[in-house]
Amino acid sequence: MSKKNNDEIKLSIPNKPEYVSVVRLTVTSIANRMGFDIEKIEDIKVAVAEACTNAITHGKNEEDNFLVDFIMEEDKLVVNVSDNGRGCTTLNEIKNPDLDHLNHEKEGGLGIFIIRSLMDNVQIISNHGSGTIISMTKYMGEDH
Amino acid sequence: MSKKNNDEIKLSIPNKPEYVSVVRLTVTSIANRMGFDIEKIEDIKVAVAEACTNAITHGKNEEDNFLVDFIMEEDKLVVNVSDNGRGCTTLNEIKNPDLDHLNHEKEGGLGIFIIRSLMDNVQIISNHGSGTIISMTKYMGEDH
Amino acid sequence: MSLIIEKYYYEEKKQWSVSLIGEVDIYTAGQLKETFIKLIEEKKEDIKINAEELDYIDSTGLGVLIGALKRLKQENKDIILFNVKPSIKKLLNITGLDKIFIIEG
Amino acid sequence: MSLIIEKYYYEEKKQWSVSLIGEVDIYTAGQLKETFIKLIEEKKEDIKINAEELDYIDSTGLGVLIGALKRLKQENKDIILFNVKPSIKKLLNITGLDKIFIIEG
Ligand SMILES: Nc1ncnc2c1ncn2[C@@H]1O[C@H](COP(=O)(O)OP(=O)(O)O)[C@@H](O)[C@H]1O
Ligand SMILES: Nc1ncnc2c1ncn2[C@@H]1O[C@H](COP(=O)(O)OP(=O)(O)O)[C@@H](O)[C@H]1O
Repeated sequence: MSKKNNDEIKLSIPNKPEYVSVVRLTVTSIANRMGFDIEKIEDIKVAVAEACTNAITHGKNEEDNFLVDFIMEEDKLVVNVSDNGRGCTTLNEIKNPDLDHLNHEKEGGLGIFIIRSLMDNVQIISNHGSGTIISMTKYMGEDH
Repeated sequence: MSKKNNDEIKLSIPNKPEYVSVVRLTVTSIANRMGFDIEKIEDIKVAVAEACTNAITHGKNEEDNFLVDFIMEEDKLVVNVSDNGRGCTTLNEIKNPDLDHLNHEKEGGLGIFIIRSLMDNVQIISNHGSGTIISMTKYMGEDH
Repeated sequence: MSLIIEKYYYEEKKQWSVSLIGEVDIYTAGQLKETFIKLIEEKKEDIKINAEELDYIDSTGLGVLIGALKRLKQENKDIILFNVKPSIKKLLNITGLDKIFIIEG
Repeated sequence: MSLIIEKYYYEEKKQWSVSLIGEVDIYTAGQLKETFIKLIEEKKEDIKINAEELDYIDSTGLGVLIGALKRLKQENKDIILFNVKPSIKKLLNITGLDKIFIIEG
């Protein structure tokens, strides 16, 4: 049992739009403290904010909180954003945004795509009615 | 049961010195979002950081986390910093720092005094062996 | 921390000039949407956005821009962005939105 | 986000010049303490601190300054702080430390 645990920061935030900026500052500060470079800090900030926006948009109600969990490892940061919202079984099927058909498009559907583009590894666990967890990993090194 | 709940942000942070700066940025962002003026934001930041420093210094061990709880009310912010450390029964008796006796003084004993000076209301619940909660309130208005 | 929107109509150029200062996210996107709806109701002309002091825009904000462009495209008008910060340029690139908006400078 | 310490000894003035850039807190206070111990071992003279770019100092950092002053006072030397930001000045005032350090400017 001599394995060193990873440092973990947990943040519980109301399901309200005005608090996403608080998460953005917190995640920026954590990634900065870990020593990520400016471009990666920005990537992480943008991706985590998109996941929070989804948690708020599709979360249960305003009286609820959602969770942001930061796991700080030697060579990477893992961020898990989880909500108790309605869930969505097709979340893993989201591909590229379909911008050629601008007129047919509703405004939206970019969030998950942005998260997948900016992070090195993204896993989504979502079931109808039981909420969603978006787990995102960013590596410190160059080869990712 | 129609009473509106207050928004609450909860932050769980490792007992390590490098993370106090993360709390400072988070609390700054929350106080700013609530609309506190710059001087009060600074007061809150300094006071909360002192409470975190104490939680880390007197906290149980590095593998543990301590908690910072922000309760956002209409006219005030309440911040509770709690640790599972050794506790201290004389915490409520701390008065002014004794700077006249510089040579007799150890370097320290300023933290609680600073918290009491900068916040409008401070309550400390601490028992030997069962950890400490420092609860601090700052009002938005002028008359405090 | 929030969003400030400055707008001005250039009669000679027949163009809206809009400066976005701060952050467009789920909290402030509604404010941007309302501004665009009013602009376009008033005059359906090109909208040129100075993004020099735009620190951040999320998918919600990009959605508002796409929505506005849709209305403008009915009259063959455009949205032009200039002085875009690198981090926002990256976002426009990866989403392919740099191909539907005109990006200058 | 962290602390940078620049030091220089003025032979003519017989004074240490120290610039503190960033933040002194529980994480960086050890670094400041070591610097002061070395300075004082080398030459027990006044330490003049340029606080223009000192954004933040907590009780741990103030404790380090008090500790250094104690050693200096044995030889009747002082710590002088100048260009102190308002938020830090407030902290020095409420703790009464403005009476044991020399605050300039
Ligand atoms: N946290 C979530 N809970 C439930 N459904 C979600 C969640 N996040 C995303 N979704 C679903 O996935 C779709 C695509 O999400 P996204 O790419 O972020 O675009 P947008 O949210 O703008 O529609 C959403 O419309 C929604 O149906
Ligand atoms: N969270 C805490 N748990 C246990 N004891 C504490 C805690 N915070 C403060 N104390 C006690 O109160 C004393 C005074 O605290 P403080 O004014 O912050 O000065 P310092 O921590 O620098 O000694 C400490 O020395 C310690 O004995």
